[in-house]
Amino acid sequence: MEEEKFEPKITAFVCNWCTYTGADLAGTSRLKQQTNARLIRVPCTGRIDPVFIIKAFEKGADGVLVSGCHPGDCHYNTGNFHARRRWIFFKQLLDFVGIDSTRLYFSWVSASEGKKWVDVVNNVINSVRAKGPFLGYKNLNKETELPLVNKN
Amino acid sequence: MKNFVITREQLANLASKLLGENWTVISPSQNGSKYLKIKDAKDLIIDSALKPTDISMKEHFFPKSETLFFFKRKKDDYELIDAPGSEAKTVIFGAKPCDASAIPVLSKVFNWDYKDEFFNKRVENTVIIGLACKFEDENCFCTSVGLSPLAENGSDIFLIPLSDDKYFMKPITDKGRDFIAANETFISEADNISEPINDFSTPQKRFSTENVKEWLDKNFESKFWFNAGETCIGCAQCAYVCPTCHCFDIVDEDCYSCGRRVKNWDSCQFELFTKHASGHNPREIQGKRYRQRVSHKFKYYKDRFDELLCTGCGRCTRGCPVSIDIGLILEDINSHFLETINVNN
Amino acid sequence: MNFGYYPGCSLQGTAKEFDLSLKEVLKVLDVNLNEINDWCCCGASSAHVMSHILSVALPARNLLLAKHRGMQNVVAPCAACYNRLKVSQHELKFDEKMRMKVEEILEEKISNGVEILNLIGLFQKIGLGKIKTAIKINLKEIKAACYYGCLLVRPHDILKFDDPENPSSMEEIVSIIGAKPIEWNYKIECCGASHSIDNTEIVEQLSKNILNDAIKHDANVIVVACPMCHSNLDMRQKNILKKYPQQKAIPILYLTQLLGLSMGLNYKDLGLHLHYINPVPMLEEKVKVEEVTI
Amino acid sequence: MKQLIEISKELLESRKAGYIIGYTEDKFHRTKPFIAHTTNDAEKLTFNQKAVHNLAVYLTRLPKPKEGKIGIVAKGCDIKAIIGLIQENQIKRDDIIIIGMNCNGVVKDINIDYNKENSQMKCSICELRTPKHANYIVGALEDFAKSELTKNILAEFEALSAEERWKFWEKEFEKCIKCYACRQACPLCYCEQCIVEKSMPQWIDSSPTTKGNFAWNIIRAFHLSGRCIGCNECERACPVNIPLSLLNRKMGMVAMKEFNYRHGIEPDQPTLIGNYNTSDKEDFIM
Amino acid sequence: MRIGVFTCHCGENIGRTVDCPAVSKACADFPGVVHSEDYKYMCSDPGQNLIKQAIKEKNLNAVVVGSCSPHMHEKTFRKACSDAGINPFQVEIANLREHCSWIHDDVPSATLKAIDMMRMMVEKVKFNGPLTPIRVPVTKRALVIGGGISGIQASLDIANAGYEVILVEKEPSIGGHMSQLSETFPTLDCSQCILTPRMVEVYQHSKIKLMSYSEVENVEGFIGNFSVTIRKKARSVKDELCTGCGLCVQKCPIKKVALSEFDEGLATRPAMYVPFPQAVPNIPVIDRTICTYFKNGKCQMCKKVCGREAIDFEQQDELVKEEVGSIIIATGYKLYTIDKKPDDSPIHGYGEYGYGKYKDVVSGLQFERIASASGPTSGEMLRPSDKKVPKKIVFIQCVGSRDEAKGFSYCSKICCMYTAKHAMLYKHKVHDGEAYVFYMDIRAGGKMYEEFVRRAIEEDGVKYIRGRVSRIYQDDGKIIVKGEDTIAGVKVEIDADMAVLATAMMAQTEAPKLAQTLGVPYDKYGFINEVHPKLRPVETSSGGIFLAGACNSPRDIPDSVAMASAAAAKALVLFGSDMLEREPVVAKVNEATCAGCLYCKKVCAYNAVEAKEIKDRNGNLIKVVAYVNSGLCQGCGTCNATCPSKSVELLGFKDDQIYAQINAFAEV
Repeated sequence: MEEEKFEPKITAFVCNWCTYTGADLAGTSRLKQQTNARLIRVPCTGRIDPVFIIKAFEKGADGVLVSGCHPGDCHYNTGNFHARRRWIFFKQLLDFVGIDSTRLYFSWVSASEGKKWVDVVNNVINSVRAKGPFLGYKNLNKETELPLVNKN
Repeated sequence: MKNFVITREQLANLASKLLGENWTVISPSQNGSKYLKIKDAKDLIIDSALKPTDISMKEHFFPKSETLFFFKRKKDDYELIDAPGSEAKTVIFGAKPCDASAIPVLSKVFNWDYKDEFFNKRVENTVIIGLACKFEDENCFCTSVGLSPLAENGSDIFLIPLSDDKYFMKPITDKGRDFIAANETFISEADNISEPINDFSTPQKRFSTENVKEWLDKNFESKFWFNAGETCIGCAQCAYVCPTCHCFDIVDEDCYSCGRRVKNWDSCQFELFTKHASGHNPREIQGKRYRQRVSHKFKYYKDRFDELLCTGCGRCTRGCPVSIDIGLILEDINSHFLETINVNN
Repeated sequence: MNFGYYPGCSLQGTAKEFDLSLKEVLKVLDVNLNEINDWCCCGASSAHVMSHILSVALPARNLLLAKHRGMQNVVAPCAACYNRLKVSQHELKFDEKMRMKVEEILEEKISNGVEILNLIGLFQKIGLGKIKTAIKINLKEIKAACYYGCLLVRPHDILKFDDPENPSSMEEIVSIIGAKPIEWNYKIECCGASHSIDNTEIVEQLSKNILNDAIKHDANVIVVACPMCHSNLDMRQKNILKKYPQQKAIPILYLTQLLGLSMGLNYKDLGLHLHYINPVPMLEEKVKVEEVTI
Repeated sequence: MKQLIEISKELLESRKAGYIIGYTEDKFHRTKPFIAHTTNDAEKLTFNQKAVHNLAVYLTRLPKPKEGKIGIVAKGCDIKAIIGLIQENQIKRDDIIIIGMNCNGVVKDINIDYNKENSQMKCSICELRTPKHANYIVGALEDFAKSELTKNILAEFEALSAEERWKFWEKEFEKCIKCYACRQACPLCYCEQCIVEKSMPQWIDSSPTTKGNFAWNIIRAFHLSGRCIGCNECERACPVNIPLSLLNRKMGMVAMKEFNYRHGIEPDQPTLIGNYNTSDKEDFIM
Repeated sequence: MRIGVFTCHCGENIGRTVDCPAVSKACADFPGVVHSEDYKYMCSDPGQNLIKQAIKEKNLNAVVVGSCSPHMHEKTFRKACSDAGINPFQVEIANLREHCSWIHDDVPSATLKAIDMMRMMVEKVKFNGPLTPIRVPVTKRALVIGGGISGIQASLDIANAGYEVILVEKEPSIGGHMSQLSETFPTLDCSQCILTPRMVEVYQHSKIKLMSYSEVENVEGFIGNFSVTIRKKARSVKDELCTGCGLCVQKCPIKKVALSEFDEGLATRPAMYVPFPQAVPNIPVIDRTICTYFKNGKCQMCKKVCGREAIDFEQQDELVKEEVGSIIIATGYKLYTIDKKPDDSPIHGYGEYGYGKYKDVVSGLQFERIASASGPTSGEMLRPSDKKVPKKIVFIQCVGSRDEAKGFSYCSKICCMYTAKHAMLYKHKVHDGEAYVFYMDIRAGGKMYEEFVRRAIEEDGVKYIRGRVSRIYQDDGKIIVKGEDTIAGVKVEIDADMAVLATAMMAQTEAPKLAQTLGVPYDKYGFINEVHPKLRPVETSSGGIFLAGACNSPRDIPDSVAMASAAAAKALVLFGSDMLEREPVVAKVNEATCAGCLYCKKVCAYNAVEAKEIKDRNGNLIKVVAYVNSGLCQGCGTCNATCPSKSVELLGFKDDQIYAQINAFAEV
């Protein structure tokens, strides 16, 4: 089977009030971006549990992006502050077990930062593409995967 | 019936030959953690004084996790796909009597109402070369459960050291005999030599399994269990390192387009093990769970299969984070039994 | 008690009496000063107008020397030195680039941490209570106008010492030793400071206003904690008196000298004879040499 | 141990304590956890350098006594766990009686007597040898052979490349058999339903495959972030010897470096997770 | 599960870059999908009808629409579906327009992405489950905290709409700062004259329960259902008996001890006093700290003279409980205290201005009293020290405002105007007097404001000097003001007779405490925060609690009144319906698995999580678990993510819903 160009899969967890709306703005202002990212909308970054991120990697995401309101702008006052504290631990934990930090990204994107959103998304996609597929986790899957012969 | 002798060197050669014929060759690991697949004959460990490995040998017949089958998701239903079973010819060198003897015990349950082909296939494909045991510590009690450092049960071939690098080689099963026949170039006959059994100290019996069983028959509700299990923190390491514990859990791991059904080790020591969906739990306290473990080994299994579900290897005690000693528990039960006798007379 | 000591040029020259009186007073309070050996100019005189980098590097060097001597704090009695040291320390702390430059010059890594004290700060550290116990002479007749000038309290963002517009720390000390600090309006007005040499006209005008306001609020002495202020109010007062015959004279004392007096030290040791405006007549009139019990 | 026994007897006698969680020694001189219900039981209580088990684990696992409070024998590590549990309102300080033990270090391998080699690193850096917050303090402080902190294992490990670290953990986690001994031995793992036991959705595969083991061990370390009190029991309990303390120590360092926080020091100290500071660092956020 | 999938072309908007028919075809093959179609405008009536029709024919129980952002039409489609009999929360939107067609050009890849997005939503919707909106009853009574002009206005508006109001004022009388003012800019009409009628109206209004000399002690509950505890401070006078004849006040012998709060300390008041003649209610209070009876049990003069035996020395503070549906905060401001240090910084306010040291340096409010006809000088322009007419007067603006070093960085907004007014009032009374104003900038935005300032300068000849004042000191009876004229670039020294400091407005000292009791956020100055500075300026982040006036930020009277009416309107909107309907996107605790660590409680920004004890039949405690008050929960889900055992879940964004989405993308 012939080598086809690697296109990374990016799962993005975004808060409803800032980043999701910011992405809407990017849309209404027709700001072009690459197609690799899929957004999962949650009310607040406070809702984003690290298990989401682990699961996304397990299921084959090559990169994960987490984005919400700037500190102080949280629609729920403090959700993103609690989230940020969680991430401080989680980021360094993943780094410690060798999931290199170029697989997981965090950003603050407000409802008015359509442009920033586009830049963030494109940057993430580009750097993950440059990194290549997340073999580390994909190999773990081999144990439990349907043997290739039986696939499709 | 012929006897044989084999040297350490010959064993190594044999191993490397088998590796050459891509057999799976297994031997206790350097660090004593488990029985390991070896890639190179020099990793072969034949040492009768070896302390039992942290984890028993059972994982090579009953793995900690085993895919039963895969399924693919169709629009309205699922398509099932068999999991590839292991066909590899396997030989285990230097199996402890307390490990080898567990296999026939397990076979009983795995061939009871339902025949576990995964297990049977592995047993079928494996030649177990047992090795007489010269190790003993306060946790061992093989003699109390009807075994001994020279117990041959479960082994296809049994080795008894003659000197540091020479072993008396005794075929036990046909499979063993065939194996020897197939590899006779590595083995020398030795009818003149007789079995060197006398220089083996056998640990003294610590309790009578009959007494224990009799007491168990009567004392299901005894408050003894409350105390016995009180400090147990319900971690299942005892069950997981045990050569005979065989509880497993079957779960489906689904993904969007395909998934698998998988069989994983489980243990009666977990609270969740008997917890009902309603939230009710018939074994709500650790004491009852501990009772289950002991009873299963020394009563239920006996009742059903006329076998003890314990080989006295002592692993559960060695590894217990809170140092619960099953040997001592059984001694207690034994003495309780004797008390009751005296009371009655 | 031990303190690092950075005298600076003035205290070796025009302000000798400042140095004298300080040491005398501290002797009584048994506090000793370890002078930074091989200290150099702090850059207050001209460096800071000639070369910025130099004006930061010079203090940095002195502070490093202090650190090497294991000093936690350095006393800079001269307000100008105090100011310069502080400002330099501040810049090095917050200006990454500058710090790297200076480190290059000094060929050494700079780490902040030496606390810089001015005269008043020093006494506050020693503890007003302790000073109180050393009082021998009653100064209740002395009506002192405490004059701060500019360098002691500004810029506030950097010095963080007292209220730049309405300081009061000197008054506290003065009243502790039993003298009466007066309410007046020129305690932080400009004395002309660095124009002392190049434009005496201005200095005399400004200083005159200060002197007069003090006199108007019937002070009989002006207390200062800065050589610059002192020279302008004391040395320049001579000409002022010449120019304006009706002008009354008023002696200018260093805070340390006033303290010295209250501790019963003799005039010579305190260098009172080194002033242009001789304070002795006033003192002989006002200071009753009687034991006080506090 | 006279004093310990005296106190315990008194507490049980007067029913001030319903039972006392402590240590005893069996006929093979193994020190093991022991629950004293009667004054006779109390006679069996003991404490020594093999009393390594963290007894706080029983506070959330044993049924409450019919009458009286729970008495517990506690060295520094146990105290930290107890305070941690109070901070997370699993227990109330008033419901327990703490018999604090002056601690002279504990063993690493319980089957060998204490010596320099068989000592735990946590003991050489312990700052709680005399327990705080205890109702009684028992025993004397003596010098003991500390294991030298010659090398900083953490730093050494972090010096490795991401790939090397990944390989390392892949190898370690591959061993995991999901017996959950780490969880059960942990005084701060008190959830009624562990996240790995939650299906619908099954966030963490229950199968002991390397993938599932990664998820399990990472999330466990995360759930203990800013909570682990560093007693090291998880590592000791692990039958396949996974260096779990490495993960927990790392998270401990983060808590210390970023927030200058240690769990289980003061009962009324606000917990790390569950609170926030507007100035928490965010240099990693775009 | 019987799911219907609908792909919208949005005219060309989606169709141009996403091959909608292809998407629709792909969706048809998703497990669980029994109907899939595409249409030009799903949001149009025919489009909606397609959905309703499909629901009926294929009896769907869940719907996914691929269209524009859910922020646009989620409500539309939910409505359509519930009309057709599906629970509205069984509907999910895939954002094919903003998040796909509009941001991509390449049709094939955009189409693939669109299919992914649809699959993710199809998977999610399988776990949605029906939700029913939360309905909570509304108590149609309002609590207004603060009896200044804002509080008065809000109370009257709500009361006039026919709903009960409880107006709580901590001082003995309502009226607030406005009652202290002499005349008001830009119209120069007498403050008292326009305020007093309002105060009386409040007093007489059948729907308003006025509680003066009282403070809010505690607040529980949530929007529509607050229960408030109010402390009625002991007046020592039975208000139901008192007629306000004032005899006791006249007879009180302790006349000269206490400075009058109302007159800003420029006059004294007796121990038994009414703050000012027009006070409402006109019922006196005994200042127990100075009353001789309370000090040494003597006197009782007031008791003797009171014909109605209204005096009650034994009276105690009394706690009153009130149930209300809405709360309006109108606690106003206080003046920045010039002579005191604002915090523990070494800087002491504006010591150099000699306020408090020189009698003739006064604050803005003090000048109001001097200028006021009801003031200590009965409106005569006399300076405090020697009661002489000041011939030269200096006004200094921005004392504490726009000054980070000594005060606050914000602008107090009203000072420019009232200083101009002061200068004018002065000139109108002292025709030959000179008035100087030191200012930084003149900020006179507002109807007739700039004109007003010009008038002061041009018609009344007030001299404006652009610059700061460095120091003020007294010199034989004169107030010497030293400053700088930055325009002329010269030092100025004015030997004035009097100086007036336009001191900053700052938040009430108790404001933060109150904010905490109410659970609403406040800024670093203690001003209470609005939810959104532009679009929701009178709402707090806590539902049902609104803001009016200077408690939110410095404001003048017209702004405060407008804001008060706005807040009242918000409250009335709430009272418009008997039941309050809220989206059921709230957290729910699984009590079976909850271990009661209450980390969820710690992270909840709305105090919606509380500890709940679970007991057995015999009342023995089994365990403590978390409990979510769905009335308070705003649905952020932070608790869900924080819970280690996932024992609390956010409905609408449950773990299994998100898991399904993750699954549906990455793994295929």
